[in-house]
Amino acid sequence: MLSLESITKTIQDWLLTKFSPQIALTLECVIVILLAITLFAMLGLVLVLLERKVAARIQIRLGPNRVGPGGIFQTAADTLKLIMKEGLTPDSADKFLFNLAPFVVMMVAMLLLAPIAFAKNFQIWDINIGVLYISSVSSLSVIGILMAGWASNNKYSLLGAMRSGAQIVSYELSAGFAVLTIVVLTGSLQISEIVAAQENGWWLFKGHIPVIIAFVLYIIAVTAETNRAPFDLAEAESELTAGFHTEYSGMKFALFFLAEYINIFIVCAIGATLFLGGWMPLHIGHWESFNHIMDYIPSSIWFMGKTFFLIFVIMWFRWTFPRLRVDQLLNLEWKYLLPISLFNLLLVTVIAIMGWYF
Amino acid sequence: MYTETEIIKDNTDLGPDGELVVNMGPQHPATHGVLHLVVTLNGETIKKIEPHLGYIHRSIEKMCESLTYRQFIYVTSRMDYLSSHINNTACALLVEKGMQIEVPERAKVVRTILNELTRIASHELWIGAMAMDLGAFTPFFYAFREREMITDIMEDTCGARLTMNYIVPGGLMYDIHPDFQTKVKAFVKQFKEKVTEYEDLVTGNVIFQSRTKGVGVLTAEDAISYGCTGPVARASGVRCDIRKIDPYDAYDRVEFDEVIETAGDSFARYMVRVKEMNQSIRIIEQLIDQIPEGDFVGKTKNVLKLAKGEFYQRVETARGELGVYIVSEGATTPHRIKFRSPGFSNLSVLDHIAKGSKIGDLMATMGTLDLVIPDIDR
Amino acid sequence: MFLKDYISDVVNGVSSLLKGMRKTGYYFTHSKEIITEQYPDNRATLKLADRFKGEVVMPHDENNEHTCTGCTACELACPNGTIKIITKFDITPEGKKKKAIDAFIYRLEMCTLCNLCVAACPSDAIKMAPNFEHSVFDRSKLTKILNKPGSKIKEGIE
Amino acid sequence: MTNEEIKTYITAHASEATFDETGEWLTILIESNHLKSLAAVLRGQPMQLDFLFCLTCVDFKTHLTMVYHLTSSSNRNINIVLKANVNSADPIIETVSDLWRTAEFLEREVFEMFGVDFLHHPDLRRLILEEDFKGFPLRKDFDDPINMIKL
Repeated sequence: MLSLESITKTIQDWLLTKFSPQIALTLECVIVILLAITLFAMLGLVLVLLERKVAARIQIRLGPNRVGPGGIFQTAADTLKLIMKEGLTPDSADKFLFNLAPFVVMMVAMLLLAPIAFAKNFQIWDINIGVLYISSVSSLSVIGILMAGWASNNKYSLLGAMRSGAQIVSYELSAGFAVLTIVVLTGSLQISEIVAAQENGWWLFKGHIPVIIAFVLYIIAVTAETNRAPFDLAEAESELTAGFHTEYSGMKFALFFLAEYINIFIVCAIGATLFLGGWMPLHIGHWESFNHIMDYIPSSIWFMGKTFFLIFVIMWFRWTFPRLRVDQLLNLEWKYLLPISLFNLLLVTVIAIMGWYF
Repeated sequence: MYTETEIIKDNTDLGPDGELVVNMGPQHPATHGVLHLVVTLNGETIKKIEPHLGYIHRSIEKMCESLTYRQFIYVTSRMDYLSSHINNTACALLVEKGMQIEVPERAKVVRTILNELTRIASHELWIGAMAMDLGAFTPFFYAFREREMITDIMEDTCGARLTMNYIVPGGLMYDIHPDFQTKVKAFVKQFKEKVTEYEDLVTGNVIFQSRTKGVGVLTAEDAISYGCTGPVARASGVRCDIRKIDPYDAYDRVEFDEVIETAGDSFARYMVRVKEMNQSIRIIEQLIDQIPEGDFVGKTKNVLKLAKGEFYQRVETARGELGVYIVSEGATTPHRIKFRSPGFSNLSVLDHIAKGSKIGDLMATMGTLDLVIPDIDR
Repeated sequence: MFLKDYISDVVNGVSSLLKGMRKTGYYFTHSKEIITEQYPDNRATLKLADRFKGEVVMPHDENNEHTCTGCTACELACPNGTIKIITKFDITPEGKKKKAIDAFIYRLEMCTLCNLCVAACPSDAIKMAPNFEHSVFDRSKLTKILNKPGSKIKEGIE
Repeated sequence: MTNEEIKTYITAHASEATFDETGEWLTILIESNHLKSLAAVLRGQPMQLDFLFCLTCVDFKTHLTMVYHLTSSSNRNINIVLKANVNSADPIIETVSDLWRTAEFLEREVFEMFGVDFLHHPDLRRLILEEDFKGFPLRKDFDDPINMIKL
């Protein structure tokens, strides 16, 4: 069967036969970079369209339906428009930081792509501290946002950036604790091992209630971390007009926009990997024939399906809930999510030590 | 004439004590129109709010001085455009009072129904816009779906969707549409089914409650002193419904409750409006089958002239008490006309109740004050 | 006691959120609830209310006759000077002079569609039409002459 | 309280007040320099007219008249119109914004539209008009150069 694994293997073998190992590695890097950028562009287009369609359906509207069949080229047209627009830089802005900020945000999003297992044996970098790498790199995105808010020299931007700083720093904690529960259960930080540990069942099902709680906490925390409604205080449209990216236009704005959606994809991919078994097919106990059918579905489709399901849930949140206030946001984290996740981690540790999970 | 804190010309300027001074509006997503608030902030906390008005001031009062008593009514539709029927009713009632014009029963009942439909439409729009201010986008569309039915009814009967100019001194401009009653009944039925959706999405939502409860508290004394009327004052426990105090049209023959809440916070104001919609439905249900046959407009002279003197008429719009004060010199045009608009007084209380709260609270407070800027500016 | 409140807070909060999600989820899965009207596409089936006040028109019958006597009642009734009537004197077959309209000038860009002119008209010569697509490239095109060229007043209208 | 009782009560406190009952509501006319003291009497016990629901000014060409519509929140059936004439050339009157807070904004509006100067007003600035606007728009002698109807 033609799987992603065999394609990569063929390419690598071919490269090694033609070139010396160093050059082959370099070429592989180039291919990976190109693929990553393509994936980014594609994801941006698809996710923005998806968001608009989901929003429209929830709001009893049709959504984009003019450009292309069912409006599928709408986001491509929008991108074209954004590329052609002039990227203004305000006079009194700190020009260097102002122009750097979108790229910082974008780079952080790109870095996070490295350890994600898209399919069976299809991973850019199977680093042995994968989870640690993710949680440390993802907290860097706040620097880009703060940079943008500060450099814009706009009060709304500044307020948005400050809110974002407080928010991301706080929610990093409970996201980290939620991730830790899986690390405790698996006993490894490596993504491939975490996935492998879920061969006979996803952690969400194997790990009893504590893992379900951790999953819910994770979803809430990453919604906050990606600045999505109901935690979109950094850009709170009705309060701060557009928050930290008020002054951005054209492609620089598009980069922020893209980074937001890439970040959603990444956190959902990580959520799918940790809690829903990554590319692992759905296996139920001893239903051998059922498990066998499930194995026929390619692993990349499993992975994407799970990720997009989580993305949909996050979008569902956005179009249902009102926004929290900034102090309530921090209250939620420090008075509810953090104590619960601490207690939950303790519980999971007990379960892991006693071996009570399936 | 301005002090230096008011209009911050350079964006990097700070207030006198180093506070952040933010110009909120005239183009801002949450000010719904061209309200300009100069907000002095200490971090996220509001220290002072100064409204700057006049961006949509058309000087309706001056315009009316050169319009006849038939003509000036159409301008008032453009004041509080969400309750244009009620504005028109106020003017028509004043002219009728000044000239002792007998209004047929049919016209009175139809006016009452239309006024209540307008009130529901206004509150529907408000509920959507208010939820949007707080970051929930979806209720807006659900609210507009029901509001659309009302505007359809208005379009059928009055020929316009927003600025109707259907009510004239003496009654109505023309008779109601033959489908009017069935359409209103269909609306009442659908509204009753769908109103629970707001409960699920907005009222019961824990985030919405925590955003509005205890936010922007207005005491009864302050509400009276600041001249607040309508749902804003009723949420603070002040009885001020003109429909009860000084019944006009057919309000004296229908049963309805004046909705009173005592908390005085944003959530109370929200609840007052939601409950008021149900009371409006109650009024409509009582009247819709009781529209008497007969003329829709009373006998009026061709040229309307008010006697020399002063006339005051108040009605309850969706936002509060609208007063029309006319000084007549006996001519065909008013000598001086003053509209006491509810929004103006309700806005004046904003600084008082939003001081010390967060920016997010300002949106909740401003949203529940239900400001319509043309009504404030006139 | 504190713990009990805390837990009930969490449970109530989450359940209220789930309630809202159920509602939006219902609409997400029920496409028949969509209310969008695709305006330029549904032009053929779009039916406006017959009373809709879109613009003032002057109906002419098949003989190119209207009923406007040029009494200027509408011009007086108009609150913002939208209507201007220019009259002329026709010579009737009997040799008498008769007042008739030369041009009924209607400036749509100033009109507030208040219906006062229609109400004031003693001979029902003008009415409101449910036309709403008024956009033109030049403002001067909004100034219209309502009586058609060569039209005349119907017999028997004074 | 009937109109007669109100009249005797007010005459006891402000002997120079005159009354006019031709309109819908009882109208009290008072000299502008006595307005504040009478307003304070009406605001206090036992009248308790704590709700100023309309404050405006009327230009009668010869003079300006300040008009205050008062009522009581506990008994909305008592409605009193308080009037005070001020001269057009130099209109000065005492503020009532310390008795009714709503007057603060309404007086600012009257200030810019009629040019009435309110003494002891806490914050008498323009609210609606631009800084450099000349004239008082709602006065009868004000003529707007751009008048759509007259064009």
